[in-house]
Amino acid sequence: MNERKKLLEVKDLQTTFFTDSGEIPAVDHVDFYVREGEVLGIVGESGCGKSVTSLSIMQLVPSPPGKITGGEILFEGQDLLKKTEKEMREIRGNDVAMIFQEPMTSLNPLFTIGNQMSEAISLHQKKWSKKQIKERATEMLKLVGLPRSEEIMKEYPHQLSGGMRQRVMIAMALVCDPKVLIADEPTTALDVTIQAQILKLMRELNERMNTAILLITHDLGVVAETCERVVVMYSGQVIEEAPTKVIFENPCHPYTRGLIQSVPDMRNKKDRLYSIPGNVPKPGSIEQGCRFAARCESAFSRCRVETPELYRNSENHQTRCFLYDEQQGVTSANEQTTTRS
Amino acid sequence: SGGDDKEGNGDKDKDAADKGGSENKTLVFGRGGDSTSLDPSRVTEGETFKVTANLFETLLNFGEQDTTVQPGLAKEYDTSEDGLTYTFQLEEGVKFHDGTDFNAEAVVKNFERWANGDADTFPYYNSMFGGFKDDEDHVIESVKADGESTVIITLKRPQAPFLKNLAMSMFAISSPEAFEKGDDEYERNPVGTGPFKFVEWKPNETITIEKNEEYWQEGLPKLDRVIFQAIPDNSARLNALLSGEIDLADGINPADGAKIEDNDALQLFERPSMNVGYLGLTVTREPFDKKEVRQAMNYAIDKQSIIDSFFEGRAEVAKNAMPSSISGYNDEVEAYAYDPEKAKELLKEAGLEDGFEMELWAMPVPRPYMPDGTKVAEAIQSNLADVGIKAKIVSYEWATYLDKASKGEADAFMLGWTGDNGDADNFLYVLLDEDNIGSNNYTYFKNDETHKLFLEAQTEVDEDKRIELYKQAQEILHEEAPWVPLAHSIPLLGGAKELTGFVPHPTGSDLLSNVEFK
Amino acid sequence: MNKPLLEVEGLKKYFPIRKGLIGKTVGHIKAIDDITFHVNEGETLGIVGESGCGKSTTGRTIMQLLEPTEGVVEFQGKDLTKLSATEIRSVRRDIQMVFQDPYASLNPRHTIGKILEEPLIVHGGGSAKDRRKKVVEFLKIVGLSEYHAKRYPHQFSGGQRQRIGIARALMTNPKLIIADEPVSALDVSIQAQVLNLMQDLQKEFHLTYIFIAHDLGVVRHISDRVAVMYLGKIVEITESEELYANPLHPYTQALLSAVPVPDPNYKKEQIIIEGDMPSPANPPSGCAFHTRCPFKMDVCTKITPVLAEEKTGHSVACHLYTVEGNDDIERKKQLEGSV
Amino acid sequence: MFNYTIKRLLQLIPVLLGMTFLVFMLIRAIPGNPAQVILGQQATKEAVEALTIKLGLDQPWYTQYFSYLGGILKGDLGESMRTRLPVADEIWPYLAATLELALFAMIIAVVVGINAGIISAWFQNSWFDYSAMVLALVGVSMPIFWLGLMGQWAFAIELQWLPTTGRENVRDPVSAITNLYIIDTLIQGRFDQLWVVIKHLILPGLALATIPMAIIARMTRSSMLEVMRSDYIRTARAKGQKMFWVVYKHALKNAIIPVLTIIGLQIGLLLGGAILTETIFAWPGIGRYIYDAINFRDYPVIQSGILIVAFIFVMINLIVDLLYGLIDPRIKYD
Amino acid sequence: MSEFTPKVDGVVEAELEKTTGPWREAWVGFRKSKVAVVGAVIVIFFILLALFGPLVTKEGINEQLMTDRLQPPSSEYWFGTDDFGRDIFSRIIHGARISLSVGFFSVVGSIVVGSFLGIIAGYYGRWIDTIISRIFDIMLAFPSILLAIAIVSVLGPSLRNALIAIAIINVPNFGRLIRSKVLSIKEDEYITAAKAIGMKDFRILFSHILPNSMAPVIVQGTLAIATAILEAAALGFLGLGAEAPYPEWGKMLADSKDYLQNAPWTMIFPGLAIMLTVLGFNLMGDGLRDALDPKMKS
Ligand SMILES: Nc1ncnc2c1ncn2[C@@H]1O[C@H](COP(=O)(O)OP(=O)(O)OP(=O)(O)O)[C@@H](O)[C@H]1O
Ligand SMILES: Nc1ncnc2c1ncn2[C@@H]1O[C@H](COP(=O)(O)OP(=O)(O)OP(=O)(O)O)[C@@H](O)[C@H]1O
Ligand SMILES: [Mg+2]
Ligand SMILES: [Mg+2]
Repeated sequence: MNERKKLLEVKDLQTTFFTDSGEIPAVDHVDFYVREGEVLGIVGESGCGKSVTSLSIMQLVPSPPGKITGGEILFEGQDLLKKTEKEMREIRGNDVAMIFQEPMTSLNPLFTIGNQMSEAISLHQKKWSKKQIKERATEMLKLVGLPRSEEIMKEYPHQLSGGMRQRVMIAMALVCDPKVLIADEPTTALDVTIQAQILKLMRELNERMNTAILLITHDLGVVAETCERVVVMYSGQVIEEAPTKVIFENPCHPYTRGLIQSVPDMRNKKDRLYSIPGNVPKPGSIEQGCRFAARCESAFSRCRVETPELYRNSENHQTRCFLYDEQQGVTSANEQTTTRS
Repeated sequence: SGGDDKEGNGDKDKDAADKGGSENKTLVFGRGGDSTSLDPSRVTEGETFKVTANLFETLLNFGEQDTTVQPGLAKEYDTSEDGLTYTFQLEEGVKFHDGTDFNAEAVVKNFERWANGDADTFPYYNSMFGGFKDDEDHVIESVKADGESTVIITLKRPQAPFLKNLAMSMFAISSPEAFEKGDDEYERNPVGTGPFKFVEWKPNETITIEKNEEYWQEGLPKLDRVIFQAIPDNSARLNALLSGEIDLADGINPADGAKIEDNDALQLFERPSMNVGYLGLTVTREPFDKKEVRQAMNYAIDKQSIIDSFFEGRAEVAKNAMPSSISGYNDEVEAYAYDPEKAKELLKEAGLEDGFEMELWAMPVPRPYMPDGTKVAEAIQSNLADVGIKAKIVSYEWATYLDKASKGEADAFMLGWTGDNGDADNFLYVLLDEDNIGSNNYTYFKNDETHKLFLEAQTEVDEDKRIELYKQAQEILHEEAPWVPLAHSIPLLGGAKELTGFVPHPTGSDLLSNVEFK
Repeated sequence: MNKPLLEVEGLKKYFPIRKGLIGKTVGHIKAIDDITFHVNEGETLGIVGESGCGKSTTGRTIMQLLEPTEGVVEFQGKDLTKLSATEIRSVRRDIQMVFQDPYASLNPRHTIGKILEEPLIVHGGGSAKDRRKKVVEFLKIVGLSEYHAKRYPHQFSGGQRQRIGIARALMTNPKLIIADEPVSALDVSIQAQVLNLMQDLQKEFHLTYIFIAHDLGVVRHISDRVAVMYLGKIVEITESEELYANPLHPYTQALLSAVPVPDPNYKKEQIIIEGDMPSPANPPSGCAFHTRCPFKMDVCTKITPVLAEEKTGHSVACHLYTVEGNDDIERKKQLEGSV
Repeated sequence: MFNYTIKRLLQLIPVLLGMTFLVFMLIRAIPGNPAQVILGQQATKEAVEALTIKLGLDQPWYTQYFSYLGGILKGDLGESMRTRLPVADEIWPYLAATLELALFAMIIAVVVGINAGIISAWFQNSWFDYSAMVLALVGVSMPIFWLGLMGQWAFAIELQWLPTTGRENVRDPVSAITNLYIIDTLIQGRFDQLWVVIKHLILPGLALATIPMAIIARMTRSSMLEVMRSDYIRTARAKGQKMFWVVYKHALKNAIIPVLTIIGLQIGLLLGGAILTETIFAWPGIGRYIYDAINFRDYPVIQSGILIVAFIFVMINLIVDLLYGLIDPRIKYD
Repeated sequence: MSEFTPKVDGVVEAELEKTTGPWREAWVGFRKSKVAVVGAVIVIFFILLALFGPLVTKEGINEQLMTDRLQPPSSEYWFGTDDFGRDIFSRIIHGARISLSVGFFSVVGSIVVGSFLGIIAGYYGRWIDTIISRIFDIMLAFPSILLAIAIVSVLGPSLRNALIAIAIINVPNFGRLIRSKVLSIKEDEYITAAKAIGMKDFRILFSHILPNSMAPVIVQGTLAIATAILEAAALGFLGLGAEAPYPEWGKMLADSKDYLQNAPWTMIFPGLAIMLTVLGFNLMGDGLRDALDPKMKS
C-alpha cells in the first residue's frame, strides 16, 4: 500500500487573509499528501481552515483578502504555486477537480445542467465535437446514478433535489477523469439517507476509476466509513495524521481524543457526553504556545510558551503535541496517561 | 450664414450655400416658443403672429418701424367725415397661395367669418370691435363689396383706432376657399397672400415657410425659405446663434447685448419700444389705498439704476403708462425723482413713518417688457428697505400669478404690457380704466375723470383733440399714481452680420420679405 | 408517569398554495398531516426526520405560532387551539422555545441583558432591579458571567449564543421547552457542551423537552422517547432504547443504517434507500414512504397505514404490521430474517 | 407567462385609474383659469368666460372627471385646450423625440455603466475601480442642467464640435415618418442626415445619460461583487474556465437582474423627467410638452400626457419583470 | 434554586471583542473607509459653514452695490460678485444653510411619513398593504420632477413649498424600503422568538422591527439628502424654489445662467458648492451603507 506514489503533496502551506481587523493565518504551515487512488480525510471543526486549504490547492482562495504566503503544492512533482494562471486553468477541472459543500448554490442557477456539464468538458477537450461532448456528459450523469439523464441535461438546477445536484456536481468534477478529486464537505448539507447514497457513490467511483479523493468533513462518522487515512486540523494547523483505524483506536492528540469522545454514539447511550471546554479559537487569535493548550486537560507549562511541531510517534502516525516530542515527551506522555485514566 | 456651421458636413448643397454667403437664401429664426396656431385671427399670442405676418397680409399695414397706418392689401382707403364709413381700394391681381383670387368678395367673407364667430374663437375681433354680429357693442355695421376691388365698411359709431386695428396681424385676410373647410383644419394649413407660403410645422420645433414665387410685390421676398425654430431657453438660443445654427434670434438678454455687439460675426438689433413695465399697486389694499403711499413708492424706487443693471441701459425710464412713441404721450409730466427722503416724508404724512410690511409680487417669467422680474423685484426690495418698507418677494407660477393678481390679491405686483396696435387707448384704457377691472386693470384703479376722458377719446375722430384728452388723463394718472411705471424696454435681437434688410417692428411681428444675406 | 403534560391529537397544518389573480388556493402543502402523540411531564420526546418532514412545523403549531388547520393541542388540560390571543400569550410563559440558529434568533441590536429581560417584562416579572438580578442569575446558570449582559449577540461564539437562547427560554420558569434543532448549527465539541447543559437544566428545573433534531445520535442521547416523522406524519414512536434496538418501520431502519458511525471497525448492514423524499404538496397515495420502501407491497400504494401500537409503548404506521399487510406473510418472514 | 402578463395588466388598471384621479385633482388645485391662460393677458373678460363654458370648466369636478374618464375608456385622450388638436394625434412627435433621446442616453448609460461596473467588480480595489466609482459619484452629484449648460458651452460654443440645440439641422430637415429620426433617416437612406441627427443627440444624450450611467455602474458593481462571491462562480473557476467568461457569462447573467430593475426605472424617469435637459437643448420632448401644458393649464394634455408617460413607465417595468423570467428559470409566472 | 451551578464544562473564555454595540461597530467600520470619511468631512464642513459661516462673512448678503456688479474674484470678493454687486462667497456660505435644511428636513419629512405608511403596510399586510402599495405605485409611476412641479404650482413657489414637494415625492421610496424591510424582518427568527415569549405585536413592532429596519433607512436617507439638494436646485432653476433674495444655490445658478460667458464665476461657484455638498452626502451614504448594512456591502 505504501508503495503508491504521492500524487499531491502539500508542504508547509501558508494562506493568510489580510483583513481590516488584522492578518488571519487561516492555513498555518500545513503539510500532508495524497497518494494515488487513496481516500484521505481531513477533519476539523468549523473555521479550522479545511476549506481554505482545499481552495489553496486549487488556487481559488478569494483574493483579496486571501493570499498564499508560503509553501509548496506539488502535484505529480510539479509545484502548482509556480504555475501561471493559464497553466492552472489547464489543471483545474482536468487533473484536479473539486466539489463543494453546498449543492444548492454550487451550480449556476441560470444555466442548464447540460450547459454546465458541457462547459466542463469543452474546456479541456477542445477538439471534441458537440455531439461527443453531449454524449460524454450524459454518460457521466448515468454513471453517478442519475436516471433520466437525457432530460436532466435540459433542466435547471432548481428543478433537482439536493442529492441530485450533488450528484451532478460529482459528475461534473469527474467528467475529465481527474487524478485527484477534492470534496469539501460534500454531504454536510444533505440528509442522512441522501448522504449515505452520495458516500456510497464516491466510494464506488474511487474503486472503479482509481481517483484519489481528498474528503473534507467535520463528521467523524463519515471519515470512519470512507477514508483510509485521516488528517486532523485545528485552528489552521494539522495536529494529527494517521490511518483511519489508528486514529480511532489510538488517538494521540488530546483534541482528537476529546473530539471522538464528544460524539453521541447511536449504538450505546452514555449518561453524559464528554465535552471539550471552551471554543475553537480563530486562527491567529492565539499567538503563543500550543493552540489547544487553553482547552487541554493535559497541558503543562511548556504548552503555553512553545509551539509544538508535528512529532512522529510511529511510522505512519504524527501528532502535534509535546507529549510526543521524543526529547522530553516520554515522561510527560506517561504523566499524561496516568492523569487521564 | 453666420459663424461656420458645423453640422451637416456631408451635405454638399448646404456647404456651397454657406460658403457662397450671398447664395444662402434660408433664414433660421430662433425664438422662445412655438406658435399655437397658424390662423392669426384665432389667437392672442405673439409667437403665432411672428410667422403669420409673413404668410398673410392685412388690408392696411403699420409703418416699417412704427404704428402709423400705411396701405396694405388696400392700396387706398378713405374715411367719411363722420368717421362711420370707410372705403378701401384693393390691390389687383393678387392671388392667395392656393391660387384663388384675392378680391373684395374674399375680404367680405373674412369679415363675415369673424363676425359670426364667438369670443373664444376670435378673441381679438371680440376685443377690438366690441363683440360679434348680434352684439350691441359690435362696432361694425356692415362690410360690403363694391365690385371686384372695392370694400366698404360701415360702423355703428365712430371708433378712433379703427384703421390701426385693421393693420393688426390678426385681421389678416385668408383664402375663403381654405378656411371654409373648417376652422380647426385651417389652423394647420394657412393660406394667405403673403410673401411666404407655409411648408411644414414640427410642433415645438420648427415652422418652415418658403418663398411665394407669385408674390405680387416685385422682387420680394428675397429669401427662399425661413425656418422658425423654437428654443425656449434664452441662453441656449444665444448659444445657437453664436455657433451659427440660427441666423437670427429674438429674446436676447440685455446682458448679452454687448457680447453680440463685440462679436464680429454678429449684429445686434433693437426693437423699437412699444411697451411698459410697471409695478402695480393694488389700490383696494392697505396701505396702497392712500395716494401718499403710492407716491412714496414712486419716489423710493431708483428706476435708472434698475434700468442700468437689468436692462443694461437698453430701456427708457418710464414716467407714463405708455411709451413715448405713441401719439398722445404726455412729455410734460414730470417724473417722480429717485428721492428716498421725500418718500419717507410722504409715508410720514400717511401715518406710516415706521414703514410697513408688504408683499412684492415678482414675475416668474421673462417678458419683453421685463427681462427678469425677480431680479428687478430684488432691486426694488432693496430700495424699499431704504425707506423702511419691508417687502417680501412672492412669486407664483405665471398663470396663477395673473389669476391671483387679477383678483386683487397682490399688494404690489410687477407686470407690463406690449401694445397691440400702437394706440394710446390700447394702453391707458385697457390697463387703467374701471371697465377693465378684473381683466387687465390689475390695480383696481378707478377714477371718474379718467374714465370720462377715455370714453370720449375712443370715439373722437379728430386726432389732435384725442391727443389732448389722453394728455389730461396722464396728468391725473401721474398724480394718483396707481403704478410705479418702471421702464419702456428695448427688446433685443441678434443676427448674423451678413443679414440685411431686417427691420424689427415694435409690435414684435417682423416682416421678413426684405431680408437677405449679403 | 401520570397524566401527560401535553397531548396532541389529530394535528394538521396545511399551508395553502395560492395562485392566480386573486390568490385562489389551488392546493396545500401538508406540512403536518394528522399527527397524534403525547409528552409526559419531565421526559424528553425526541422528534427526528429528514429535512422538510414537518418537525419545525410541529413545534410551531404546538406553540400556536402557527394556527393549526385541525386538531387538538392540550396543555395541562387546556386546549390551546381554542384560546384567545391574550390567553395564548400568557400560556407562553409555560411553553418556551429554543431555536436552531442561535444567531438569527437573537435580535442583533439588543444587548444580552435586554434579550433576557424581555420575557420578564412581557410577563410582568417584578421591578427593574429584580429583573436584572434574575438576568444575572440565569447568565450564571448557563455558564456565562455577569459582564456578558452588556454585550451584543455578534460578540459571542455559537455555543455561547445557544446558551443565551436557552437562558431566555428559562427566564419565565416554563414547564415545557420545545427545542428546534438546538445543536445542529454547532460543532461537535460545542454540541456536547450544550447537550450536557440541557440535561442538567432538565434535572434541576424539572423541565419537559420536545427535542427536535435530525441527528439520530443526538436524539438517542437526550431523549426518553422518540418519534420518527416522514412527510408530515409520525411513522414510528417509542422509547428510545427500543427504537434503536428494534426499529420496526422500514424508514426507521434505513435511517438508522444510514448514519455513519465513528468507528472504522464497526460493520453494519447498510440499507440505502433510493431517491428523495416526495414533496408534501403532492404526497404519494397510500403510505407516503412506498416510493422508496424496499418492502413495498401492493396495499401500500392504496391504503394509508395508521399509527398503531405494535408492542407495548411502540407504535408504528406500516402495512407490514397491519391486517391488510399480513396477507403477505412470507414477506414478513423475510423481513424478520433480515433484522 | 401569458396569465401573469394579463394579471399584471389588470393590476395596472387601479394604478392608472388612481393616477388619472391624482393628476386630475392635482392640476385643478393649481390656481389659474385655463381659459384665461389660453387667451392670454390681452383677452377680455367675456372671451375668457365664453371659453370657460366651452371647455366645460364651469361644470362640477366630478362631471368633468367622469367625462374625461369616459373618454379615456373609449380611447379618447381628449383635445388640447390650447392647440385644439386631439392629444392622441399631437403627442406622438413629442413622445418620439423623448423616446429617441432617452433610448440613446440609456444605450450609452447601459453599455458604459454595465461594463464599468463589471470591470470595477472584477478588479476590485484597483485604480480603475476607484476612479470609476469616484467618477460615478461625481456624476450623480452634479446638477444636470449645470452639466448640460457647461457641456453646451464647451463643446458647442468653444470647441464647435457639436450643435447646441435641437434634433436636426433645421436647414436640412429630416422628413418625419416615424418621428424617430434615426430610424427615419435610415429608412430614407440619408446617412448624411443620420450623422447629423446623431451629433444632435450626443450632448443632451450625455447630459441625460450621466446619472443613469453612474447608477447602473454602481449597481452592477455591487451586484457583481455579491455574485462573484457565490459558490457557482467558484465552481466555474474550478472547472478551469477563463476569468473573462466566468465574469461575462456566469456572473453577469446572475448579477443583471437588479441592474435591469434600475434600467427600467431609469428609462421611466427619463421619459417624464427630462424637462431640464429638454429645455436647455430645445428638445421638443414630452417632458417639456407636459411642463408647458402645466403652465398653460392645458388640462387634457397634462392628464393624458402624464397618463401615457406613467403607462409606458409601468409597461417598461412589466417588461423588465417578464425579462427576469427569461433570464432566471427559477422565476415562474403563473 | 439559585444554588444551582451546572457543570458547565469549564468554560474557557473565547476571545471576546470589546463591548461594542452594532452602532458603535458601524462607526468603527465607517471610520475605516477613507471614502466615507472624506464624505463626512465634506458634509461636516458644510454643516459648520451653515451654522457658523454667516457669523464670519460680510454682513448684508443681500446688500446691493450696483457699482460693484459682476466683479471677478479678487481679494475683496473671493468668489467675485453677482449682478447685484453682492458677494458670492458670502451668499454661498449662507446658501449652505438653505440647501442643507431643504435636504435635511425634506428627507426627515419623507422618512417620517414613509416609515409610518411602510410599517403599517408591511406589518399588517392584507388590504391596507394593497392600498398603500398601490398609492406608492401611483406616485412612483408619476414622473417625480413633474409631480414636484405640480405640487409647487399648487402651493405656490417658495422654499418651504419646494421642501414639502420634495418630501412628498420621496415618500414612496422610503415607504417601500421600510415595507420590504419590515416584510423580511418579520420572518426573522428573533421575531418568532419574541412571539414565542408572548410579546405583543405593538411591542414587537417598535422594539424589534423598527430599530432593525433603521440602518438601510439611514443609508437611504443620507443618499436622499443628496438627491433632495439636487431636486431643490432643479426647482430653483425652474424658478419654483426659494424666493428672492434667498441665496439658494440652484436659484443662484439660474440667476447667473445669463452670465455664463461674461462672468462665469457666478455659475461656477454655486455649481461647485452644490456638487461638493451632494458628493459629500453621497460619499458618506456609501460609507454608511458599507458600515451599517454589510449585506449591501460592495
Ligand atoms: N474570505 C475570508 N476573509 C477572511 N477570513 C476568512 C475568509 N475565508 C476564511 N477565512 C478565515 O479562515 C479560517 C478558516 O476558514 P475555512 O473556511 O477554511 O474553515 P473550515 O474549516 O472550512 O470551516 P467550515 O467547517 O465552517 O467550513 C476561518 O477562521 C476564517 O476566519
Ligand atoms: N410558512 C410556510 N408556508 C408554506 N410552506 C411551509 C411553511 N413552513 C413550512 N412549510 C413547508 O412545510 C414542510 C415542513 O416544513 P418544516 O419546516 O416543518 O420542516 P422541518 O422538518 O423542520 O425541516 P428542517 O429539518 O429543514 O428544518 C416543508 O415542505 C416546508 O416547505
Ligand atoms: Mg469549509
Ligand atoms: Mg426545521
